[in-house]
Amino acid sequence: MTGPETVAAFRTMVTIREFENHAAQLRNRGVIVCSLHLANGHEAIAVGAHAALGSSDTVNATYRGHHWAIACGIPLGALFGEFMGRATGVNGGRGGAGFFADPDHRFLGENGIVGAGAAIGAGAALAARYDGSGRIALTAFGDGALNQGAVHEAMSFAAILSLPVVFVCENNGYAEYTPTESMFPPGPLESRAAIYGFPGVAVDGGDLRAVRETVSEAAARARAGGGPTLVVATARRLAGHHTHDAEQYRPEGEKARWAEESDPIIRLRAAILGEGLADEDELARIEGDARADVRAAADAAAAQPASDPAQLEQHVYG
Amino acid sequence: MTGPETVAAFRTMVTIREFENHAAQLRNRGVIVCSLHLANGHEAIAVGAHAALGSSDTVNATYRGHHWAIACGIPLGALFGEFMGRATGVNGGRGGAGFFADPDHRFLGENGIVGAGAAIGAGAALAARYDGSGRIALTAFGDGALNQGAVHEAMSFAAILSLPVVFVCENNGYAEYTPTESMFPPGPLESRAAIYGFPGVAVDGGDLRAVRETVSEAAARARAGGGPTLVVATARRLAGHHTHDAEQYRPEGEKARWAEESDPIIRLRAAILGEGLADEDELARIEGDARADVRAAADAAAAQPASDPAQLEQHVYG
Amino acid sequence: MSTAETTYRDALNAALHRAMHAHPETLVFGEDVAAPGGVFGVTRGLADEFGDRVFDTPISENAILGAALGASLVGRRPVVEIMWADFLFVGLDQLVNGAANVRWLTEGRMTAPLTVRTQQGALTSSSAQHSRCVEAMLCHVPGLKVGMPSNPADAYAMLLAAIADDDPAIVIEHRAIYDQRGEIDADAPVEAAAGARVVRQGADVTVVALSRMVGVALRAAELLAAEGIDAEVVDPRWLSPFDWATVEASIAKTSRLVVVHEAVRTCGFGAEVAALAAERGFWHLDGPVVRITAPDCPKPSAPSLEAVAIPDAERVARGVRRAMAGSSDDQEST
Amino acid sequence: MSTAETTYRDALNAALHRAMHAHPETLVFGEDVAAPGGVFGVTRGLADEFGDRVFDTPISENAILGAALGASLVGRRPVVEIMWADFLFVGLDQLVNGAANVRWLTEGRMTAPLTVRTQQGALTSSSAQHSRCVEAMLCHVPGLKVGMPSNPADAYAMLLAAIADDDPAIVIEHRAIYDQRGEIDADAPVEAAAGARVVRQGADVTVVALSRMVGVALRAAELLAAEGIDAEVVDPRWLSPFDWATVEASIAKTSRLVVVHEAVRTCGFGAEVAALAAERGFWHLDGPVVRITAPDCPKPSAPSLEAVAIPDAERVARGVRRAMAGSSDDQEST
Ligand SMILES: Cc1ncc(C[n+]2csc(CCOP(=O)(O)OP(=O)(O)O)c2C)c(N)n1
Ligand SMILES: Cc1ncc(C[n+]2csc(CCOP(=O)(O)OP(=O)(O)O)c2C)c(N)n1
Ligand SMILES: [Mg+2]
Ligand SMILES: [Mg+2]
Repeated sequence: MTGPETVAAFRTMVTIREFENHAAQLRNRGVIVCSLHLANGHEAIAVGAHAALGSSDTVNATYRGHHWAIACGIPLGALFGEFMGRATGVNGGRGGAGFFADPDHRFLGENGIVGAGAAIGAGAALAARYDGSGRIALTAFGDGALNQGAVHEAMSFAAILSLPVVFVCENNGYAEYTPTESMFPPGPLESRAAIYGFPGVAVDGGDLRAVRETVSEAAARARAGGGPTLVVATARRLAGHHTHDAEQYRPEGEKARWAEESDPIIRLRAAILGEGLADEDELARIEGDARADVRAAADAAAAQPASDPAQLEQHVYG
Repeated sequence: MTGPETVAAFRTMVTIREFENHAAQLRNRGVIVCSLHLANGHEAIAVGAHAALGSSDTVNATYRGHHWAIACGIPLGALFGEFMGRATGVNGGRGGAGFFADPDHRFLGENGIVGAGAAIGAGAALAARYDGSGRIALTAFGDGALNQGAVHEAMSFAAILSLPVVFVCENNGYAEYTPTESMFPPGPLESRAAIYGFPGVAVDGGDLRAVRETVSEAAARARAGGGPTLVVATARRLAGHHTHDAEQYRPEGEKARWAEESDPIIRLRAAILGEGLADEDELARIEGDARADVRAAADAAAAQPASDPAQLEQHVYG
Repeated sequence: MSTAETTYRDALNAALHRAMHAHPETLVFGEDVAAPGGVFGVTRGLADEFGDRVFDTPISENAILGAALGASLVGRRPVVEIMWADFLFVGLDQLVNGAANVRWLTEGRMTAPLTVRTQQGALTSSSAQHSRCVEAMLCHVPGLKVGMPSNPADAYAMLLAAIADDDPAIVIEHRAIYDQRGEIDADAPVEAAAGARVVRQGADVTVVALSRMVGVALRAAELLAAEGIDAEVVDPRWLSPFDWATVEASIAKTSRLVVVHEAVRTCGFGAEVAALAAERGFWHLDGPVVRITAPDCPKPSAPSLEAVAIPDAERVARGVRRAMAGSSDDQEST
Repeated sequence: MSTAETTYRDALNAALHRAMHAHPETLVFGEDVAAPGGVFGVTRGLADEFGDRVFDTPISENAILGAALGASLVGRRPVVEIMWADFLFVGLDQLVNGAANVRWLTEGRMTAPLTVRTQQGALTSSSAQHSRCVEAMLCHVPGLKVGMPSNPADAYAMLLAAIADDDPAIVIEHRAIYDQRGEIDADAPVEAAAGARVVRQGADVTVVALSRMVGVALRAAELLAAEGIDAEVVDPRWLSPFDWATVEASIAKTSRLVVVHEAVRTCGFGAEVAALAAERGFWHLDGPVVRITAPDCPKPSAPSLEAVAIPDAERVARGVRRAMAGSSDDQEST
């Protein structure tokens, strides 16, 4: 990643964080009603992975997918509009924060069903085999999803067909209120890939450039006909499972400690400064701009008309 | 296994083979209408495994489950009656050859849905944890079932709860018309157990005593609180997938070669003679008796009344 | 009789506590049901009180349902939570092809006394993958019992009935009424898992309403009373087996039928009620049956859309007026 | 017009060939569909002709349906086989929570042009886990199209229509009629995936019959003709979207309605037809609707049981007589 690319990625990561925090505030204020699964702590995964993709590659993700959506370039206003139930939302307010899609940004969708997206990603990769596009598909899911039969089937299916897909497992230490380690045997999750016969690799999901590097390799392998890769990207969930999670199950102080130790944005910021890719002023300006953009997008979205009830039954069939 | 036990097991294996062959004939003659998934070549797996179980342990299996049913002690007449649609069938003719259960013989049932039985077996093992019985559960499924999400979930579930269950995968080289090797990456299937954190072991499913030994170890581990084991027992499917399978997908001569090389009954017969556990006369007598028993059971079943249509809607609810 | 005022949520919780005491073979498991007490708090306190009879599972609905089935075959009485009814579709096989067949297959020699607790319905923008109403699909599977409690007392009594029942039963809670308060009778004998209830007597029209729609129908009945229309409201409580006799007795009196549910219209449970009316109740009817349901589209997130997707008292009242007028025009019925 | 006599099986096969030629983006996959040509022979020859556009998959229905969905979102037109409708229950999520929502969610900006071929119904002791009729459950999911061809011509035309259609469509074949012969019009333009057909004109009673029951209803109509009862038989062909107008026009003429299907009674598609009749068709009806269906129990294996579980012409005829008599007594209707 070049310096400017890294700084641009920083900006996207800050935008994601500002977006999520602002969305959470709007939900507290009742401007957003639907439930929100924030990606705080996951930013480097989506931004790093997306930086490794080509312009025709597709992405699909879970309900915890705003970071992917923003990395894919879906306008903030379209997202806020979706969350607020506005006609101008990316899906006209139909899906809300946990279930939207945008073909214009090759974002095949969030999915509220744990594990369901993996086969959809495999299917997108399957399609790529026939259209000469050289396209690959990236599909993201959580650690908990590895216990879902659908994910097993998707990986097995992709392996047998040697599909150009990158499975990105965002291991954030929890599945809702359940610690990951209580639902898996000891040992690294990426080693599961062995039973499918494709590589499984771990990456520090808080390290933007490591993620980009790892996903680049996986994407190159896929594009070259080498089949799938499972990338397990460790993240620290710096928010609740969703915006109405009291987090009583969390060890005292864990979140604060994680935020301090391993906030991917703080880490990237320090690296940028340390490597002289940008100076403090520039980063502060970026942060200010990102915040301003987020607020402007939210304000503009709030001023849009609500989704039109008269349209509710449109588009069920073609 | 003592000599008499081995000879008794031989008798059960021969009975299974005679039963299956006779059932196939009856189906050809239209006396049996339902489809049959024969266990020819799988006999040593059920008989060897069952010999390793205690009297309160449970078994459940797939549509290819007659060998398990007979090993569990379900009377031949009750099975024939079931296949023939007789009121005296083990389930009154309701389920047919691919879906029956018998609590009196701790046989929790065949299952016509590939992979569905694994979780049911795990559940039976779960129950055992609470009743002080020291009971374990054995659940059998085919190689193809390993690609079914349900089996993945069942193994993961059993592992996390450390349930006393033995997963027996009968690897017979095919899933319907598809060779096993075309649907799995190279490498031994039992190595899949690693991702669940429990042992996976292979055994020659044509070798009665090896199966008994392997399942004994797995059962002892389960009973001692050591959790599940995956036993992959290699079998040679010496019949079609079912009784109306033209087997065009099979390499020329494969079945005949397999029958010659590795018929588990022929192997056990030779071993018994070689080790002097019984002589030719005794084995011939056993074979004759088994055949006679099978025929007598079939004839008796055929003479029973058909399932009573007036009862069809009984027992939907209690 | 020891009655106590409580919420729908706590009524369910009290039923679980009582069942765990009454039946030592009862187990409770599912995702986040043990230490966290369930994401909606229904299983709170059970793990503390009953130890390893209450436990969390991996995110594996097929295994949860399949293990419940297996355990139920050998002496346990599992009560499992499927967090949202929408998630049944990854594991429905174990109920449809598994549990539902056990008693029938074995001519009653085996039973599968398991209970599935789940919740459904729309609430605060829950959207297409988190508010589907699945009752009609389950009622199309003979062998399953299906109940939908509409109030705290029924939440308590019906969950207890489901657990005590030796057949596989699905109790579908409604998320939007977890905080609704009402009296429960904590010492009442355990009921059978069957039976509708007339929740409002009326002479002019029968309104059969499911789950949360019972409350909506009762409010509609108030609106209509002001106009001189006297609606009888029937809560089926158990949809499978269905207590048609109670509905028939009502339409024998009123000659008019309106069915209200939150599920989409086509092939919803309202179709079955209307069909029974068209068959067995035909000679009672003085005019067309009216179905008031969600429209035939996915459930939306936007509050402006959700507001029109879910029937409210005004819409039910309009439907009743149409029924009274004998109108076959259902343009507005969804 | 180039008509040819062929079987239902081969009609489906011809449709697949034509679609693969017409739409280069068509893929065919599923278990044993490539080299073996499908366990019922419907996909024979496709792999030879279309190479890697036809392939076998692991036994992974969720992945099959999910991959079909994913591929359909980015330009492919997958046609997947779910070998038996009973097996849908391990992967239904991808249709219900996935494919059905795509067009609606994105306001038409995305579509999921996939086709699921499956087969159902009872035949030679296929038993509880291999003969469930699932159409009503699928029709309760807005966004899915559901068709049930009852003869070779429709098998051909409807499968082509489903594949060409940009919405997710499920074509439910009936295993018992794969060998039925009939004419197909191999060059006819591709139809829309909609529309019922009156397959026998009649004045006295409307019999709506699904799939294999269309043939049964036609035989019943012959029996009844001998008694002077002139039955009109309607084949809905597509259940979702449903062509109510054709049924309504028929009952406007006959004033009597009988619905026949092989699925169990409660919450079957017959309930929807009867409900529409009770709503929109009420003033046309001169007597109760009659449903002739499988009884509300699992499908049995024993031939003696199977014979009574599946409606036959005699039973349909009795139901029609009951409808003509205006009898509400449905003791014998299943
Ligand atoms: C099939 C299914 N089961 C259960 C749920 C409820 N649920 C939503 S999120 C979640 C936890 C998922 O954990 P993980 O996969 O680690 O993703 P994370 O939320 O941590 O990003 C659960 C159980 C669901 N949405 N779908
Ligand atoms: C969920 C499901 N999918 C597909 C089928 C159809 N089917 C029946 S047997 C079979 C092959 C199973 O192969 P394997 O697990 O190896 O068992 P085997 O028949 O070889 O004993 C298939 C695909 C089914 N019964 N259930
Ligand atoms: Mg997680
Ligand atoms: Mg096999």
